[in-house]
Parts: sequence; C-alpha cells; structure tokens
Amino acid sequence: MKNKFTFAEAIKKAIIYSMKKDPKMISYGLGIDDPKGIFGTTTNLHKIFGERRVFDVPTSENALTGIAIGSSIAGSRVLFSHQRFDFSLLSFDQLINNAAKWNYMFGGKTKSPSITIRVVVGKGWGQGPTHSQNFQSLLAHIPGLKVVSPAFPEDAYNLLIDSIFDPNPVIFIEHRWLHGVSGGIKRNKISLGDVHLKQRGKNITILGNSIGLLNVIKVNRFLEKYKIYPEIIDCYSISPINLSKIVKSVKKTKRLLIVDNSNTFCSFSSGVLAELVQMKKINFKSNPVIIGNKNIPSPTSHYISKFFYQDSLSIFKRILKTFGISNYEIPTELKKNKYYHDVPIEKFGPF
Amino acid sequence: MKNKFTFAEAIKKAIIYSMKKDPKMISYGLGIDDPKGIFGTTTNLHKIFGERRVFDVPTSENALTGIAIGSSIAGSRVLFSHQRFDFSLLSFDQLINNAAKWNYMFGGKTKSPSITIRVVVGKGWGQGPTHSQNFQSLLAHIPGLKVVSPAFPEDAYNLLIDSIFDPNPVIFIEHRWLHGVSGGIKRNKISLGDVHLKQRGKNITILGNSIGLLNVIKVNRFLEKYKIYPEIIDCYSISPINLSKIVKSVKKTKRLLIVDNSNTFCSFSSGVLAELVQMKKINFKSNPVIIGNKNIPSPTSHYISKFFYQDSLSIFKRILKTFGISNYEIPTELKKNKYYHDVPIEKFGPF
Amino acid sequence: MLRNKKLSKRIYFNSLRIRMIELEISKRYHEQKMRCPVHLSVGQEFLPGIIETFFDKNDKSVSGHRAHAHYLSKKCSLKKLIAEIYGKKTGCSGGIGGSMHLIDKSKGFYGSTAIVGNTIPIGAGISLSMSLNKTNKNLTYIFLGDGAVETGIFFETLNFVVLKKLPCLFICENNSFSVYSELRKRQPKNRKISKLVSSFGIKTDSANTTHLNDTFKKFSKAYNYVKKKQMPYFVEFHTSRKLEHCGPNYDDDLNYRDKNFLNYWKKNDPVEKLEKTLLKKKYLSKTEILSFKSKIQGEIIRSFNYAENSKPPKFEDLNQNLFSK
Amino acid sequence: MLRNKKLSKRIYFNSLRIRMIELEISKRYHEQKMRCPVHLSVGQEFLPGIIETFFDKNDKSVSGHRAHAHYLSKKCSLKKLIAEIYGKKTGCSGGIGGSMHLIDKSKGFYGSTAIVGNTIPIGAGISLSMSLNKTNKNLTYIFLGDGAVETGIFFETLNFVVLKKLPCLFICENNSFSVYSELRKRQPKNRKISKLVSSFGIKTDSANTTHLNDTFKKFSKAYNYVKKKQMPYFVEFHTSRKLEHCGPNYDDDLNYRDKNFLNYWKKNDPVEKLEKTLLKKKYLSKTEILSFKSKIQGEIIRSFNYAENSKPPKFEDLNQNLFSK
Ligand SMILES: Cc1ncc(C[n+]2csc(CCOP(=O)(O)OP(=O)(O)O)c2C)c(N)n1
Ligand SMILES: Cc1ncc(C[n+]2csc(CCOP(=O)(O)OP(=O)(O)O)c2C)c(N)n1
Ligand SMILES: [Mg+2]
Ligand SMILES: [Mg+2]
Repeated sequence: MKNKFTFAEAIKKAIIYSMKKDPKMISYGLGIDDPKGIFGTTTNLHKIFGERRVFDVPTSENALTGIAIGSSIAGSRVLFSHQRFDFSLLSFDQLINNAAKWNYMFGGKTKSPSITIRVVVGKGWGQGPTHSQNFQSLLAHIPGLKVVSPAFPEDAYNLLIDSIFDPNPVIFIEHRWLHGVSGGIKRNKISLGDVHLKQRGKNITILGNSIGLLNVIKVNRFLEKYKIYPEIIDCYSISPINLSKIVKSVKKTKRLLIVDNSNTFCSFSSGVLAELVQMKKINFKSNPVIIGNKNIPSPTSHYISKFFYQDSLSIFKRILKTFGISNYEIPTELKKNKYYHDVPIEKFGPF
Repeated sequence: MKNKFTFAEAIKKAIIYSMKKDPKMISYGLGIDDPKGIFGTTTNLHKIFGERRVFDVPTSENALTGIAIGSSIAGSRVLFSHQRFDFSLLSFDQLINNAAKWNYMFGGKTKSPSITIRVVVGKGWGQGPTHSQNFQSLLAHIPGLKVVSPAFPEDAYNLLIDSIFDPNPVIFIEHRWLHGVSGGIKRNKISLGDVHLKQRGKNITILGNSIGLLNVIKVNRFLEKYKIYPEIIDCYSISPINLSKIVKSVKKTKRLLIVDNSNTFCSFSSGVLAELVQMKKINFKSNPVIIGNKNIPSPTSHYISKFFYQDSLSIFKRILKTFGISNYEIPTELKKNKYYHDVPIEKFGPF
Repeated sequence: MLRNKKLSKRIYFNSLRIRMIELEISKRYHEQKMRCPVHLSVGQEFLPGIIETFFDKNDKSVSGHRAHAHYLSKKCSLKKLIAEIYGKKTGCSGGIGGSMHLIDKSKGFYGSTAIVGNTIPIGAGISLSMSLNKTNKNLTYIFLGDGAVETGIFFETLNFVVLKKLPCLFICENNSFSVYSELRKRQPKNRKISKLVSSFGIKTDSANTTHLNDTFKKFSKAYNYVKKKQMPYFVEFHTSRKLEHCGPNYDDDLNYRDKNFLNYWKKNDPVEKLEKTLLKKKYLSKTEILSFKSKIQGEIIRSFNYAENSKPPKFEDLNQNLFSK
Repeated sequence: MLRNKKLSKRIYFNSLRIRMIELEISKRYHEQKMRCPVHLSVGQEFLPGIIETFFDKNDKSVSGHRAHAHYLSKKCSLKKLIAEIYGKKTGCSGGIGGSMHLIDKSKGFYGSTAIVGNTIPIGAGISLSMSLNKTNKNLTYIFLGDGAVETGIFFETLNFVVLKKLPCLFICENNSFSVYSELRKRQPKNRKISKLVSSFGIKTDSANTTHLNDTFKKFSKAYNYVKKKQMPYFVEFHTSRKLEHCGPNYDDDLNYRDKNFLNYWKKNDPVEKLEKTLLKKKYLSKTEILSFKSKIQGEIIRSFNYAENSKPPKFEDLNQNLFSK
C-alpha cells in the first residue's frame, strides 16, 4: 500500500474519511466537481458520494456561508471550500455576525454551526494583490471562530478531520504551495487549539505554521554551524492557541522568532507576542522578532514579488542577526533562483 | 457665539465644512436625511446641500461601498456612514479588495479612492452581539486603509475634515457614547497617522482613544495619591500610527498600559505592543498590559454586559496592580451604578 | 377563512394576543427594565395570527429584528420572550440575545438576528438539509421585510433555492418602510416586489393584509404548495406598523409617513376589521371578546411577573457557550 | 452594420486584431515569461470590435478578470498591455497588477479587477459621479460575465442604478460557463438573464454574437439610449470562448462542454463569419486580409519586443503607491 501522500491527497482522504463517517455531511464549493477538483483535493468526490452531497455552487460566497450555517444547525455538517482566501471576504458578515456567535448569542439554546471553511492561499505566478491574501489574523481576532493552518500532509489530514468533526466553525487554511508536498499519513486526533513541538532546541524558539514553517525547516540545518539550536513549534492551530507550551519554550530559550504568512501589523504573530510579554517577565537575550510579508498588497510582477514575501533566506538572515552574527555565508540552497522564485516547482500552472 | 459643541455637532460641522469646501463632495448612508439624522450628526444636511449631494440609500452596504469608490475615482469625494460598525462587515470585499489597494494595484496609474467610511460603535441598552462590535483591529491590519478613532469633539471635527480630504480611504470610528460629550472646537489640521500627547507624565505610559481614553481620563485624578503620574497618549490615529512618540514615552516611563475598545487577541493594541517590544529593548519595570473587552461577543443582558467591557474601574485597578499596589480604596466616582452602567447618561434611547 | 367560525375566531384570538403583548411591552418600556432595542409588530399581527393555525413543529422559522410575532406564531413561550427582553436567564436565549435574537428550537423557531437579510440564507440552509432527507414533508419559513429585498444576500439565496428546489416559504412583510425611509427612496418607483422576485423562477404571490380572506387564501395556498411540492415560494404581504421602527412609542408626529398612508391603515387595521367582521357575523360576542382579552391579559401578567421574578444571568454565564462542546 | 462597408471592415479589423493578440499571448505563454494568470477572449472578440467604433474617451469602462478585449476596445495601448503581462514597469499598471488588473484612465478605462462582480458597483459609482454633472452626456460600461450574475453585489448595484437613473451600460458576456461550470449548475434552468434583469426596472436586450447585424444593432441601440437618456441599460450577449478559462491552452479534451455547444460555436464563430461575409460581399479581398494581418502582426511583434525590452520594476517600486499623496 501507498504510504506517502501529497498534501492535496491528504485533504481528499480526510474528506472521504469524514463523509463516510457522517453520512449526513455535505461538501460544496466553486469547481468542486470539475476536472481540476480544487487542486486535486476533491476530484471525483461527487461520483463517490453523489451529487446531492458534493456539488458545485453559484458565485455567491456570502449566501453559501449562511446556507452552510443553516444546513449545519439543521443536522448536516458542511465543508465549504474557497479556491482563494480572498473570495471569502464576501462572506465576513455570515462568518462573524452569525457563525462565530450562533451558539453564544442564543445563550447556548442551540449549537454552534459545525462548518469548516477551507480557504486556499495563493502565491506566485503573478497571483497578485487579489489572489494571494491570507486573512488568518482577521479571523483569529474573532471570538467563536477556530482557525487552523497545517504545514504537513499528516497534520492536514488529521486537522481537517478534526475541524470537520469539531462542533464549531473552523477556518482551515491551505497554502497553495503545499498541495504538492508529500509525507506519510497516520490518523491521530489533534485537539484544535494545540501547538506542536516540532523540534526540541536550546537557544531560540521559532514559531511558524503552513508554508512559513517549511521555510524554517529549510533553514534549520544551516544553523548548527553557528551554535544555534532552535526549538521549533508548529502553531497549526492559530486560534484558539495553546500559549503555555510556547511560554515554556521561550522561558528556556530566551529568544523568539515568529514567522507569519501574511502581513504583520495587528496580526496573528503580534497577537501571540503581545500575549507572551504580558504574561511573563521573560529576560529576552535579544528583542523578539516577527518576520512576515511586507505590509502592502502583493505585487503581481515576479520581478518584485520576490521582495515581498518572507522566505528561507530572510528567515536565515534574521535568525543570525538575532544572535548578533554578521559574519556568515549564505548557503547556496537558500539562494534565490533568479527566475523561478515564484513557483514551488518548475512546472506550475497559471491558476 | 456658541463655543461648546457636542461630539455629534462637531461631526455635523465637519461635514458642512467639507461639503462647502468641495462642492463635488457627496454624502450618503442609511437614514442620513431622516428625523434622527444619524444620531443628530446629519440632520437637515440634505436641505442645505440638496438631495443630489446628501441622500438616503438602500440596505446594500457592499454595493454602496463600491459606489463610493467609483464616485471618488471619477471625481466626487464621498462620505458614507454606517449606523453600526457591525453592518460594514458586508462591505469588506470592497474595502479590502478594492478600496485599500486601488492605487497600489494599478501601479499608481490612478489614485486611491478618497472615501471616508464613518462607522458608529454601539454600546449599552442591550445592543448585544451584533450591534456593538468594533472592528478597528481588522481594518488596521489592512495595508492601504487609514483608521482613526477620536475621543473629543475638537479632534472629531478636525480628524473628520482631514479624513475627508485625505486622498485615501479612511475608516472613521465614532463611539455612540461620545455623541453627547461636549467641548470647544478649533480648526487644526491633524496629520493622519499621528498620535497626540494628551498629558505629560512620569512613570507609566497609557495609550488609548475614543471611549477608552475618556475612561482613562476619569481615572487620572485618583492616581496622584499613589504617586502615579501617567503619560497619556491619544492614539486617535490607529493606522498608520506614529510609533516613535510612543517609544519615546515608554522609554521614559518604563511602564505601559494600552486600553483597547474591542476584544484584544490579535488586536490593534497587541499590534502596537508587539511593534514596541521588537523595536527597542525597554527595561519594563512591570509587564506591559493591555486592557480591553472580553474575547467573546457582547451579551445583551445589562446584568452581565457590565462585566464585558473595560471601564474606568477596571483601568484603575489594573494600573494599581501594575505598580504592585494592592491596598487601595475605590473612589466612589468610579463605582458602578448598579442599574445604569449600560447608558452614558440617564436618558438614553433604545437605539 | 371567514366562513370557518372556529378558525377565524382562533386567528382573531392569535392576532389580538400578539397585539396585546406588544402593547404591554410598549406600555411598560418606560420603566426601563426592558433594556434592549425592541421592534414591535403592532399593526402586523394578522398574518402571524394565521400562521399559528398552520403549526407543525417540524416546520422551521428564521426571522430578523422584528421577530416577536414570528416567534409567537410558532407557539413559542411568551414567558421566555418577556424574560429575554428583561435580560433574564430564563429568557429564550438566556438573556444573551435580547429582543433581536430569539430562539426556540423545540417549536422549530431556529433563530432571529439583527443584521438585515442575514438569516435568509440560514433558512435556505435549513431547507437544504431537510431536502437531503427524501421523505421530508416540512418547510422553512423565511421572514423578511421590504428592506431586506435590497440586500445582495437575498438575491443570492433566491437564486440558490430555485436552483436546488428547496422547500422554503419566504414571507415578506412589506410595511413600506425601512426605519424612516419609505420605499421610493430605496427601490425604483412602481416596483412590485413579488413580481421582481418571480422573475428568479420562484412562484410568488401577494396580498394586502387588510383583505382578510385573501390574505388567508394566499398564505394557505403558498403553505400547501411548499409542503406538497417541496419547492420554494415567496409571498409579499402588505402591512403597516403602528409604532415607531424601534422602541415603544408612536412617532407619527415626525411626519415621515404620508397622511393618506396612515389613514388608510388606520381605517383598515386588520385586527379591528377582523373583530368587526366576526361581531357582525355573530361568530363572536362582545362578552367573548372581553373574555379573550382577560384570558390574554392574565397570561401577559403572568409572563411579566415571571420575567420580573426570574434570576438574571451571572458573571459565570458570561463566558459560557462561545464554543459548543 | 453589414451595409456599411467602412464600418464593417473596421469592426472586422478590430476583432481580428484582438484575436491575433490573444493568440499570440497563448502561443508565447509557454516561454514562461508572462508569469501571471491570463483569461483570454478568443472567441469573444466581435463585440469588443464593435465597441471600439463607438469610442468616446469620456465614456468610462470597468471590467473583470477577462478584460484584455475590453481594454483594447477602449483604444488602450497594446504595448502597455503586453508589458503588464510581462510584469514590466512600462505596463499599464506598472507591472503591479498583471493581466487581471488593467487600467488606462487617459482612454477612460478605469480598471479591471479579479474578484467576480466587484467592479460592478465601481462602474455605478463612476456613473453616479457623472450624473451629478447635469450636462453630462457620457456613460460607463460595466462588463460582466454570466457568473457575475450570481453575486449579490450585482443585484444591489442594479437596484441602485435604476433607483438613481444612472448612465451605465451593462455588457454581460454570457459564454455559458464560469470556469468549468455550465449555467445549469449555477442558475435555474430556462433562465434568461436579460429577462431576469429587466424585472428590476432597467431596459434590457439580448443578442447572439454570431448574428452579426443583430449584435451591432442591439449594442448600438443600447449605447445611444444610455447616451441620450442618461438611463441605465443592460444587454446580454451570447458568446463563447475557445480556450480554457484561464491559461493559454485549448481544453476541450476535458469534455466539460457539450459537443453540440462546441460545434455550434465552431461553425458560428463571429470573426470567421464576418470575414466570410465581407469576402462574399466583396468589401474585402484575400490580399486585404493578408495586409490586415501583417499590419496587426507587426504591431504585435513591436509590442512584445517593447515588453521584452522594458525594464522590470525594482525593489524601490515595491513600496510605492500604497497611499496617494
Ligand atoms: C445590514 C444592516 N444594515 C442596516 C441595518 C439597520 N436596520 C435595522 S432594521 C432596518 C430596517 C429594515 O427594514 P425592513 O426590512 O423593511 O423591516 P421592518 O423594520 O420594516 O420590519 C435597518 C435598515 C441593519 N440592521 N443591518
Ligand atoms: C468572488 C469570486 N469568486 C470566485 C472567483 C473565481 N473565479 C474567477 S473567474 C470565475 C468565473 C466567472 O465566470 P463569468 O462571470 O461567467 O466570466 P467568464 O470567465 O466566463 O468570462 C470565477 C468563479 C473569483 N474570482 N471571485
Ligand atoms: Mg419594512
Ligand atoms: Mg462566463
């Protein structure tokens, strides 16, 4: 049996697992049953589960979010997928005024909508200002929504199942560049809200998730040379977030770098940092650092989008700076490919 | 001549000033020309400027935001008012995907929409979960939007004029409880982005704006007794924000309290705090503190909404705690009126 | 309907009851114990009075800010309604929601909220879930006002329910006003909402609630259609509120409503008309009316007492229910 | 139109030009120098070819993701279009916007964006601003696809422009598909978009772009109506794209489009039909066509060269233009 799966396959497996487990669950989204099947994550699901349970929808993001809420409170768990996070802005009224509060505002006399909103973050190949945004920080700010953002196929698999079966609305963030990344998969329950100690370390705590965490991991092996032993924590659950594990780590390492997959002002990463400095007197050996994308919209031109994103190289440099190391060599593996910085692999489509 | 004006009158004066100055400016919003005139801020403006320039609109918040953008880029400055911030969620696609990026994404070949979106934050008298939200943190996170939130009639007057004439989209946040507050008015240009040193102090920096700042000011005179001399900074410009003045103050006082008018996780206040701790090594004498509303939706029942909000009393206690003072008396002026904590003055309507 | 004595008396009773409840709220509101916005339905009671007679607890309802009458039309508890407005823990939403956020799932009332238009898709979603069960014979009521017909989400939902053939019954109460704004300021002149809506491919109808029989007939037809065919339907009912948009008072001194319009509805008040008709037909006697009134008044007083004597929510309740477990 | 030799030749030239441009993009796309999504208009050129002949630089246009042809119909610079797709600083949006975010205000092209439906109100806003000037005699084109007719914002805007009588001309290019989804999956069967829209109180019309004269007539009528009456108008044009939704390739091997549908449009391609008709009418000779083609090809090559040789934006450009000064 196959034991390696891409992230996209992991998503699909998670949907199949969930829809089998709950025969009342439905799943919809623009293009869910088309030949591309939302980047291969839903291909043929409508054949497996029938067109009543898996179906394409009109371009009506706001109504369809409300419809998901309604279906759920009437008994049908719903998975609704957006091919870009950017499109979900249209549904912020439903997400924030309804989904996030449904149980609270009725005094617990109903239940929260058990809906999962999959949002794909675009990057590269000129996705540009309106096809590559990540609004994780906006939704993490909203009480009543859960927000998750995994980096690895296995976590994607488990987190998606756990998001679907969580009795609350969950925003499930997938970075487009992860869909092709492979790994093993084993079913493990993940409690939403938790963070995951990915690597034990000594003198710096690095928080990241999704694509940012992969960037960190690429940097990892070049650090030992400088006596830097990072403790890496995967914040795959953005909100709620288990801060105690993070505090414990930072108290030990006394250095902190948070990698954000979006712009940083009033962000998820600044939220976590602010919580930490309020909670504990930590004698930081150097100022804590947030590294994310620039606080501007994403430009389309690949000639300059390369300056826009955080990446392994910028993370590497920033870590060394934190340790006051200015004399270093850039590992060739981290050097940017002049032409293809805007695709994860050489063959990458326009969409 | 009258030289004291309510906040609501100040708003109205600012609109009149602006519409006179720019004869192409238009102003609309639900109920703008009705007998209540958006809490008295727009009463009779349609008579002064005619129904072509000041008009009521359908309940179509998203389209009307786009229409504002379109009007502006075609030459008509626009002021669009929402009676509750909560309603503006419907327009987040237009605000974020269009207004915030319009100039950037066209490479500067056009101009930003010169639109001002007034949003009123409800509070009290059972406004509840969907009529009292303040989404300042969401919009402050978005590059390309300016966000302001004044506390005093004079600043409201000046900031609204400056928002209207700023060539960029500005979110102008008014707290409902301020409309009745009075003060003098003098025209002064305020540069959006600035903060204002409201009171020089020594041993703690307090940041606040809008209603939160008024709460701070109520506390102010009870602090001297404990040898606490706060430096109070009015962050009436939330984004962009002039951090250097704040850093300077905190470096001096070595203590920091930020008062937020909304929930605090991944918020404006955590954004500011995170920027500060990254920028400078500040030897805080005590952990910096954020005080805001609880991270839940606002309950309707006045019996418990009193526990939901930050207020003068909670600010007072928090300040003393920061100084390690546990032995204090609560000034009677700060004690909650058991029944009327949910209105700013005794006569206050249901809306 | 008016041929059926029992039925028409019951509708009269229902309408009267709603009116008396709303007026009692209005009367006591100045005591400042009901500390939340209230959008009363005085003037708009006749249709909910009818709807009650079609009660099926497996039908569902969703509504908006002006929902007291819709809640009551689903036989939901009056005590819990009043307690909710008083902000008490015994309220239908534990005091957390207030007048604008009502619920009683046991009766099929699935929730009302305060953002114009935003329960419309919720209702469609409930119907979607129902429709997945092929043996379903129920429907979802989606209550909305004429103002909600200006929201994008209404049209998005309309397209969807027609596309998917969902069993939902839109009840549009057109009272010609959205707050102080009359229709002509918000929608093109000569628009007929039901006609506009029918162009989406949904069956529609309309009635003026002062025409008692016609209103009943149109509602009944729509109801039976959705129940049987499991297809969507939209009915526009012309009506008028007597009090201000939000709050306990009359506000016609503000002159935002045309005199003719007001006179028309004053003369044609459906509840009064129904009363007169029933008296004339001898279905009802003056003494019976008095006994209705005293029965209702008794229930109202008990409900207000219940609300007044109920315990408020406590600090500990504040942090409950954000998430389901 | 076909009676007017000069006019019909010009329209032919325009359509041919758009087609050749789009096909050149398609051909060169695999070189991976145009590194942004492109939604090409091959198959849909005839209507923009007509629109060009009504050029008035004070008319405005807004459009969506598939905007190359709309941009070109406004006589905007081809060089700047190609440079934009190449991500060069000389692009119409400085390389920042790419194919999905085009602009040329000097010609009245006020912007196209990539979120379905979200320039529709922008167009209405431009018209609103125009209408404040009582001597205005211009209009705003609002281009949209059949998919955009599912967005709430479209209906909100429609209501508003009818209410305010704004001079905007909606051009709905109905190519029966939204990405891979045909209409029946998104909108009720038998819907006629123009009829639905007309129920909002706006004048509407529709044409099949393969009917050349009719398409011209309907457009022309609509255009003149809006110009003269300064009232809104909506026209639905049936059309079909030949390439995949997004990208340079043919994708009919994926079988998401009905064979009959494809055959119909293959046989009835408007540009080919126009060419044949003009040849038959002797308005045009084969040599003339060749000379058109070589003229266009020359311009295309110059434009691609321009794009290739242009400087890319630099790091310093990244932080520009977030705010206007
Ligand atoms: C999205 C939104 N915009 C504005 C409001 C403010 N508002 C509350 S009720 C109301 C009027 C709605 O009119 P209608 O739908 O006709 O209902 P009616 O009050 O007449 O019963 C408005 C505009 C709101 N609650 N939500
Ligand atoms: C709000 C939103 N939802 C989804 C998309 C993804 N999307 C891009 S183009 C498109 C198809 C739109 O179809 P139509 O309006 O008919 O235009 P066409 O591509 O056929 O020209 C979709 C769904 C988007 N860009 N914006
Ligand atoms: Mg109404
Ligand atoms: Mg299409």
